[in-house]
This record gives sequence, structure tokens and C-alpha cells, in this order.
Amino acid sequence: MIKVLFFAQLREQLNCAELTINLAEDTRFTAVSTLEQLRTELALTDDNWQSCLQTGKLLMAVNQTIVDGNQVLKDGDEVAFFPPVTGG
Amino acid sequence: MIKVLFFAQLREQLNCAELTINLAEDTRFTAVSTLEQLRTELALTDDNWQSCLQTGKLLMAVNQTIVDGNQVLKDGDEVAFFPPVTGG
Amino acid sequence: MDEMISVQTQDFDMAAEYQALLANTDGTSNSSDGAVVTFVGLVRDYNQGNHVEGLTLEHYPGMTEKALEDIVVAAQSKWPLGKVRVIHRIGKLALSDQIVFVGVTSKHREAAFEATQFIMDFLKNKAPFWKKEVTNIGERWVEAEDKDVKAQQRWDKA
Amino acid sequence: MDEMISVQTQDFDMAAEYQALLANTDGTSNSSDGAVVTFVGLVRDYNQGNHVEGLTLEHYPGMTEKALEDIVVAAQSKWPLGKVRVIHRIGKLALSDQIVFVGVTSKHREAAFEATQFIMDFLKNKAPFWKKEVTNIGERWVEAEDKDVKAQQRWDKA
Repeated sequence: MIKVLFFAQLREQLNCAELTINLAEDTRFTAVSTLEQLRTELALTDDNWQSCLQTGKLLMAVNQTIVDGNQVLKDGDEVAFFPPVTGG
Repeated sequence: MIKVLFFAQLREQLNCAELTINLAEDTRFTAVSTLEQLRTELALTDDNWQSCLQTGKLLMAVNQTIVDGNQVLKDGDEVAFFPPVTGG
Repeated sequence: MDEMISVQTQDFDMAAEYQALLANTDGTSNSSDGAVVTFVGLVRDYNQGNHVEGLTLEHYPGMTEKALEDIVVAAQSKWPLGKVRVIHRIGKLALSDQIVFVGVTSKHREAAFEATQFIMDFLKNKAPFWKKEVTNIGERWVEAEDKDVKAQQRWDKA
Repeated sequence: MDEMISVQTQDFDMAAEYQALLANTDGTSNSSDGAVVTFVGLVRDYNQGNHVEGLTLEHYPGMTEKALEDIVVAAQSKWPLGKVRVIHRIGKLALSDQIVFVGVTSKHREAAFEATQFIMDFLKNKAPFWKKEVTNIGERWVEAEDKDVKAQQRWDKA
């Protein structure tokens, strides 16, 4: 099982804060091995997910560290998608 | 009359905090027109004044603004000689 | 050891933080560091073209602390620092409220200044906080700014 | 208008100075400046190869205030600043005593950081203060350092 989190305007636009995905058993995701593949698969959900997830500005983190799309996912990972940060 | 002030280690080495000079009447200084000429004349006082005042590192101020030796002196000026500053 | 990083809803007390920076962990006063630099960021009344009335700070719990700690560790490996303190608030904030505190001590002022700036520049680009402003034209998410990206990237060259 | 420059024997209160930086001159809170940077310099226990027990700060009365004001005016013409406050102590100081305070507010953090550093760099080279330290090998006048000259000169290029 992996946990997928969405934050800020992305969370609002998707109307979704958190998803749980079983990479091994959920047929939609059995071919997913990298973070980029997960993003592409999630973007296929519908037009809204497509436009929200396929923007180049989105940041991605695995286990609370920002990584790029080549990161290979493994069971138990916590994945997050979010817009550029604006704290401080 | 001009007032001449000395600060910090220079004041201690000369054992002098303040001098008053009458440029017009004091025969030793009647030829002095610039700050550099005043410094040179004061340095002639003795060997100690010579070695203290002829160091290149000394800063000079006229009327509380740091200036170079070309500054022309006029009656009423406040002149100061001091070592590089070390506040902060 | 003292807390180095805090992510919290409550306000912080600049005076208490400053005093803590001056003290050693055993309570004696830190007399080896001659320089203390602090930065405080506040909610200001005008941003990106509109009047701001307040804001809400969302964050990614857990990752914020981790990201801030990574930034502080990077600063500590770059400069010889004494104490470092970072506080970032979350939740609802009003005009003029304090948002963020960074405080750094060092033997030398150059290190303290640069490390404080470094921490703020990376915080602005790497720590998962997001501001939603209440403005005269309604609520909106603050846009990330190019100048903040550039401010961070200059440290890659340094 | 608030006092901008103070040269004084008595200690200063960092918390009060910070609060004053946040307030407008009419006492309302300053909500247009989003960034506050402060620097405090303290007497440290080791300098130029020796243990320091305390120091005495000599100054050139009148010229110190004038030199500091000139530096602040130069900073204000270089960056869009809100409030600026500079305090420098004189006389006898003990280990860990506060020596100097610089506080700057601005709409943007870059300006506040750079102006605070600029003021300290020029203060170190242009304001007529001299430190005489009491060390483990006796009293001595502190030597001016090349790195302080270089720190100031970098602003000529900027």
C-alpha cells in the first residue's frame, strides 16, 4: 500500500487530500513502478486530474523528501504532490 | 584658531588628547595651508611624534568628516587624527 | 538540547528567542559568539497587487520539520555557527502577525548574516508551506515568485 | 520622529527595539513591512589570539553620531527601507555584554538583509570607535582587520 497526499490549491482542485493505492493488487496501477508513472496514471482519472497533475510546476515528494519522477516506488511509501511552496 | 584632536592609541602614544593652534599667529604653523602640511609640521615636534604621525594607516577628519591630506584648513576647523577604527 | 525547529500555530516571543540564542544549553551565557542575526517575517498588507486582510498557512505535517532541519544542517556545514533557531507558524494569521523567525549566532558576523539569509532563501523554496490570502478581491493562493527561486539558486554558485 | 541613532553608555533592550521597529511613529502597527532583520554584536571571550576579559570603547563624540547617520542615509538611498535603528555603546563593557544593535525593516527580506549588513560593514570601517581589550596578556588596542575593509569594499562594486 502507498499513501498519496495532495496539498494547497492542488488539494482543492482535485477535491482530494489523500488516496491509498495498492500497487500490487489494484489493476490500474500494477504497471506503475516510478513516481512519474504514478503521476501519469493518476492524470488519466479525468480531464480535471489531467490538467492539474500534468503541469510542469508540480513538486513531488516521497517519504517527505522532494524527488524527481525517476524515483522507484515501493510498498509503504508516502507520496505527495504539491504546488511550489509559498511559506516564509 | 583650530582644534586638533587625537584618539585611542595615538592619544596614548602622544600623551595628548587635544591641541589648539593659531594658524595665523603661531610662527611654526604660518606656512601650513593643507591638512597634510599640518601633519608634517606636527610630526617635526620630536621623534615620538614623527613615528606616530607619519604612519600611512592614520585617518584624518576635518569637522567630523574623514578627508584626505589635500583638505585646505581654515580658521575654526576641528581637525582629528586617529588610527583605523575598531567598533561594532 | 534546545529545540532547533518549531512548526506551531501559537505566536512566538522574539525577546525570549533572542535570550535563548545568547544562552548555552546549561544556562550560562554564551560568550564565544560575538554576532547574533535574526529575521522575522510578518503578514504585510499588500502583496502581488492586492490589499491583504489576513492569511491561512497550510503545511505538510512532518515534512515541514524535516525540510527545515535539512536546511539548518546544510547551513551548519557551510558556516561555523553557534546556535540556530527556526520557528514557522501555521493556521490563520492576521495583518502584522509574525509568521517566521530565524535566529543564528556565530563568532563572526559574516557567517551569521549569510546563514540566516541562506536559511530563509531555502525555506522559501523547499519547505512545504502554502499561503492562502484573504484580499480585497477575495481568497487566493499566493503564487510562488521567480525572485525567490533566484535568491536560492545563488547559493549553488557560492 | 523616532530616534534613529544612539551612542550611549547604558545597555539596550533588544525586545523594546524590536517592538519599536514594528510600530509606526503614531504608535499603530506597521503592516506594510514584511521583513525585520536585526544584528547584535557582543563582547566575545576570544579575539586575535587571546582570551578577552572585557573592553573599553572609546569614541569621537559628535563624529560617531554623524558617521552613523551618513551610513544610514547611504543605506536608505540604496534600498527601499522602512525603519532603521542603530545603537552603539561606549565605555566599559564586560564579557557577553551587548555592544551594537542594528535593526532594519523593509517590504522585502533581501533589502532588509543587505541594508543591515551594509550598515555593519561601514560602521566597522567608518565610525570612530576604538576598542581597548583587557586580555590574559594585559590591555591592548584591538587591531583593525583587513577582512573588515574587504567587507566594506564589496559594496563599491554592488
